[in-house]
Amino acid sequence: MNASLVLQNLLSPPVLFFALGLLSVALRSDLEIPAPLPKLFSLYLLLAIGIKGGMELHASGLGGAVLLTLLASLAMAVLVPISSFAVLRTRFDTYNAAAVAAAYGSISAVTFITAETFLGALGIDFDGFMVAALALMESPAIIIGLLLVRLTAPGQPGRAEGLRWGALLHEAFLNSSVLLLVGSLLIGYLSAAFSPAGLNKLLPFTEQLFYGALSFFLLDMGIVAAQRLRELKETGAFLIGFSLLAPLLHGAVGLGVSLLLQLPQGDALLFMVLCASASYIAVPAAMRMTVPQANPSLYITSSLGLTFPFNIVVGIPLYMAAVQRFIPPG
Amino acid sequence: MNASLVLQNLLSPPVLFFALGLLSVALRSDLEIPAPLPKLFSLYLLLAIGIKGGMELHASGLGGAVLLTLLASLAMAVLVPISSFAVLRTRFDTYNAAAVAAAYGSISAVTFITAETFLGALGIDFDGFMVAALALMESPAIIIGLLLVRLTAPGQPGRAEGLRWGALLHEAFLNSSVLLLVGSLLIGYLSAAFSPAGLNKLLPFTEQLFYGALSFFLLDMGIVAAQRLRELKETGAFLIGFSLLAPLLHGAVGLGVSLLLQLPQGDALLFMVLCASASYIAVPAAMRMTVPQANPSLYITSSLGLTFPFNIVVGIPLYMAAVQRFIPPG
Amino acid sequence: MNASLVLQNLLSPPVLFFALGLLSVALRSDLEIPAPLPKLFSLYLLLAIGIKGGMELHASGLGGAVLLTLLASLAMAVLVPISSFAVLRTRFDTYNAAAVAAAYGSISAVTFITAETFLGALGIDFDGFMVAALALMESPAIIIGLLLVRLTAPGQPGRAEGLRWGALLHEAFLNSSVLLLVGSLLIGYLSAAFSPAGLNKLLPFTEQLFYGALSFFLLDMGIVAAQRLRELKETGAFLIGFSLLAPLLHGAVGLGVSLLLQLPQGDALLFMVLCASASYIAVPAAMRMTVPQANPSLYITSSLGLTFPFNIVVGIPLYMAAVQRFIPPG
Amino acid sequence: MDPMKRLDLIVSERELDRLCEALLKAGAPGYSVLRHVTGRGHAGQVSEGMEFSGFGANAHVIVFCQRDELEAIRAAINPLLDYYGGVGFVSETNPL
Amino acid sequence: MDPMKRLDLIVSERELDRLCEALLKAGAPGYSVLRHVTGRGHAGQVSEGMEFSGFGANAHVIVFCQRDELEAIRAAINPLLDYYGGVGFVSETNPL
Amino acid sequence: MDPMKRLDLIVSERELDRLCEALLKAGAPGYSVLRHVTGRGHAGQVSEGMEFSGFGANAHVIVFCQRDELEAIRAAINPLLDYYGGVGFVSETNPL
Ligand SMILES: Nc1ncnc2c1ncn2[C@@H]1O[C@H](COP(=O)(O)O)[C@@H](O)[C@H]1O
Ligand SMILES: Nc1ncnc2c1ncn2[C@@H]1O[C@H](COP(=O)(O)O)[C@@H](O)[C@H]1O
Ligand SMILES: Nc1ncnc2c1ncn2[C@@H]1O[C@H](COP(=O)(O)O)[C@@H](O)[C@H]1O
Ligand code: NA
Ligand code: NA
Ligand code: NA
Repeated sequence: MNASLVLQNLLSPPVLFFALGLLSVALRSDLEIPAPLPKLFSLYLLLAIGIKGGMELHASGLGGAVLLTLLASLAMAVLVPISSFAVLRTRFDTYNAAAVAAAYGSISAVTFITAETFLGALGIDFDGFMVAALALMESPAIIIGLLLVRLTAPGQPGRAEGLRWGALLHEAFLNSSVLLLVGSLLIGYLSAAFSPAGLNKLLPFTEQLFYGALSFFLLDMGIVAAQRLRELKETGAFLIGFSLLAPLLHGAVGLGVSLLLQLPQGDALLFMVLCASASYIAVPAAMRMTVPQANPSLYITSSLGLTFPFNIVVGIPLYMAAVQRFIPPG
Repeated sequence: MNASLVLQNLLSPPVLFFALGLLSVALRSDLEIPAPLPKLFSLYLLLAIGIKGGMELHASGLGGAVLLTLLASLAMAVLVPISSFAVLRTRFDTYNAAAVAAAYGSISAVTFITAETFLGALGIDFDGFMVAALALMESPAIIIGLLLVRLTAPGQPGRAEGLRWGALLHEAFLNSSVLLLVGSLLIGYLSAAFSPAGLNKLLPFTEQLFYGALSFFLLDMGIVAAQRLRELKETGAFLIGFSLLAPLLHGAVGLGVSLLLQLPQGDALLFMVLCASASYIAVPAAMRMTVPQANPSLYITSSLGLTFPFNIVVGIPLYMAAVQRFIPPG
Repeated sequence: MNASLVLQNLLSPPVLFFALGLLSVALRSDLEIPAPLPKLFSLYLLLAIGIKGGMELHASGLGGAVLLTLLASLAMAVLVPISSFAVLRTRFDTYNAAAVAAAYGSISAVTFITAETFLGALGIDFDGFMVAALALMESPAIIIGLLLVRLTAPGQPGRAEGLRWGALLHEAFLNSSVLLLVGSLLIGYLSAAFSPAGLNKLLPFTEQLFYGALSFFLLDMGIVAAQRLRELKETGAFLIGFSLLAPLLHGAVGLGVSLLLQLPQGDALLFMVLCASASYIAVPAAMRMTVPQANPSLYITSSLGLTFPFNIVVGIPLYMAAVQRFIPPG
Repeated sequence: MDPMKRLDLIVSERELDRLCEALLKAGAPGYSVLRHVTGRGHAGQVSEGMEFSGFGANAHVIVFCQRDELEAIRAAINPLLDYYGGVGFVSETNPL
Repeated sequence: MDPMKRLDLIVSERELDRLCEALLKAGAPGYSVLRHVTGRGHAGQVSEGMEFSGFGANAHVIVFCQRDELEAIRAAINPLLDYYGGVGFVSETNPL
Repeated sequence: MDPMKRLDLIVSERELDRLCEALLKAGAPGYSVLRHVTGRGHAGQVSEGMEFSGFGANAHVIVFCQRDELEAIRAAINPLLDYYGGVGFVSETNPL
């Protein structure tokens, strides 16, 4: 594996700020980014990648590769939680196994964004429609997770099942991060088509600040991830192992699919990262409400405390090395 | 009326984000911009238009047209609440009629800013002193509103009248939005005159981010306005009608005055927008304290839930069409 | 003294916004920047000067002048609190004297930043390692302050002394502002060395917004400083005198040291400002926990309510005039 | 005036809307909500660190009600506390 | 120690300064304020959505006082609650 | 169910971590924390204006506990309140 890729990733400002966040918790410093400032950056990042993706979608159009890629994304978002559930169910009850599985079936937008900036630093292109894949892969796992509970849990409480489903679909497809991402994607597309002057005036906000905002947000993510690590005892060795092996496995499957679809290098990396990352935003929030029997410290600690740092620090350059090995440059 | 103007407005990023905010409430999504983030954007926008206005005032100087325009603004800020009161009093008690009337006599800075960016997209110029008109029209309606209560309410409670007046003038002329706007205007003027290098270093902050910050803030305004719409039942048909007709009427008067003053197209649009818009910031805050007998859901729902979206989505291009019809380009 | 220097400082946007903040409290306006927005700007400014300093450290390297300057900074950070304690002890008890002395032995990052932008406006260079001096001078006074209490207070409570020391060293060297500043300095250095492309993408965030963010933050600092001034009665004439004379005296000593070290004009001004400024961030927070017997309104009012405005408005141009008088331009 | 009851409910912010709806349906005359509450209970530590994710911290809901309104509220709220977690307490109080 | 009184006042943030001044004048030994309180009462729903406008949500003010300090506070506060809206309650409490 | 105790502690945010640790050590079954509390007491006015500096405002800590848990908590907390300032009160309460 290419050591310079690892170094180049490790020594980029966003990853260094992430490390600073981890370190500050390790040193028990009182550095904190008080709420709701992290929310500001998280909203901003979703808005900005939405706009960028929409703009590029408009530039590139919806070709045949697009639809196949989106279909493959959807398939991964359905298969990953099912197979993860099968593995996790060997150690956890239905509720916890389903909740963790749902997290791994969904995606981490920040991991995706960090991979994008990594590609930017390497000068490797990628397609705007990958943001649509990101949006598409966020929600299905929530549905699958709840279906798994419904189908396998002994004696489900019968309260208001119909109503619950409405709430669930709502939670899955209209939660704030999906709505903001899809909305910004559409706005980027529409204004690229009809109001290019307006879009141009938006770019200093969405593009020039992007890298700095990502760095700032990763500082906070480092703090939050490290705080989660304190709960590792509760997590147990099995789940720790799962958190570190699942991204490798899912990433490898993602690479296989990318080869089948003949994706170019940039898109392949992003697809791998989507498969390999786990959600700590939309899915936990949905699971808290729909599967309150599951223990949040299991699904949040594994996705946010372990898989997320793993992908940011080691995963991305590793996946890139694999991409460069199997896919010829553009 | 020019359909392309409407489309051009509707499909610009700020208005699309406003629509996304409305939509998210309609779909009952949990998208929210938690406090105090909206305050950050609202402070920023006031600061930035103040700086810009002051800079342009310094460039253009205070000619004869300036003083006449400012006088006309002042006159509108006094006459609009009085005539609105006469109309509203037919259905509401003194307190509510005065509070709503005061809202319509004052202005909405965000509507003004959106009109400015609309002019920017059309490539039409406007004068910096219009920001002074904006500042000037914010407060008088607060005084008029309370005078109307004092003069027409039956058996005013006699408590500490003298002191109250002090508090009222204070509330009217030193409330935070007036102070920040006027302060930034002065700072823009002074630093344009004495510290142009400093001003230059400020511009990336106040100008490049402006459009993005406006878009972000309008996303929140869409959410807040739509939440207000839920209270429409309480509002009643009369006030709904008033909220949609008053901007048209006041806008038309504003156009007449612009013709008299021979304002150029850009200034005329901004003057119309000032007349047509209603306050949901300074006035409601002042009314809450000085006329607690009035029902806030009346004056906020009408100004923020109805008149504001109407102006942003339909009003601005409509007024522009009227301007283009009656005033020859610069 | 050069009147144009004073004017140039007074009429620059950051100082004008500071004055607007002071004014708004004097006029009893309700203008406020609600928490945690000021924290956003304060975190941003520390991050941005850290990055900038690290970048410049990488460009200039660590020469002989660097080490001597850093040593001199350290010496000042130890000597100033000791001599201040001796003076303050004549009027205050050990606890209060030590807490105030510690504040004056440490530094104010915002004063330093304002001096930097002042140099920028004058077109005078300064070295990146001065940011390292800033970081180095933040903490020692905290230790000295507590040592003074320990050595001179009658009958110290004996609880858990060993543990306390650990907590103190921790508070001194790992408090959030030191950690963020030193961390950003390192990140700036490392990414300048290994990831220059990444650093380049960070600069629009850290450099272009800097001046605006400083102006915005100084608006808040003006408000907070003026609110502190209301507590002047409690402070007493002696401490008021100290707050205004100490910066002049410490600045003069700083100038003397700069002459000895043959610092160029820019570095000399920054060194004077470091000596002359007092801490209202790291030190008060540490004193609140380690010397709860001291009255916070004494050490905060003097450093934030008096010394800070004095330095921002009068001190910086005054020190610059002294620098220009005694040190030939580069 | 008659003595009244004061309820203190602490639940996750995610369940807040549901709780408030249930309160109104059960006849509570009003309520007040404080968000951003952190703490510790059976389910472990709750912090504000995940706020950006929509996961949220806890909320503290206060209800002042008449004695005879209490029973209906109790019947509506206790099942929610049992299912989702959170705590609920009642004390005596009097109008000022 | 003697039993004391605990006051809970919930008013609009706009009236907060006035309320706190009145408390001090009436001899309250201290008070604590929690802002950003949302809720529902006679005047309908109060949210934080208008916070950017200076309109604000509610504030919760807590006062611990001696029994014999209560009467003056009550006399000062009740008229404010009547005029501007808001609720006020008193309960028994004891120093820890 | 048995009547329980409700503790209300108001301390500076700077001492919050220490207080919560002491509570847990003394056997409190849980606690809730509201930060950003402003107010006035013996040490004068506390505002949120210095929040950016890490100096912080006050925090309000609520503990619901059994009667027989109270004594240990009182013994652990009162010295902290004496040394750092802040107030602590106990009232009667009942599980909902
Ligand atoms: N019964 C109640 N229980 C708890 N809080 C209340 C109650 N009634 C009113 N409030 C609070 O007091 C505020 C003002 O009440 P009101 O003046 O009745 O609208 C409301 O917005 C609530 O936050
Ligand atoms: N009588 C009181 N009622 C309510 N809160 C109080 C009271 N006294 C003090 N406090 C709160 O406790 C904090 C610390 O009190 P002290 O140590 O007395 O300054 C104050 O800032 C207030 O928030
Ligand atoms: N004994 C207690 N005293 C005060 N607050 C509590 C207590 N137990 C639980 N809580 C609060 O209620 C939340 C949910 O409790 P639980 O469902 O027991 O985890 C906790 O996060 C605390 O904020
Ligand atoms: Na995944
Ligand atoms: Na108007
Ligand atoms: Na100093």
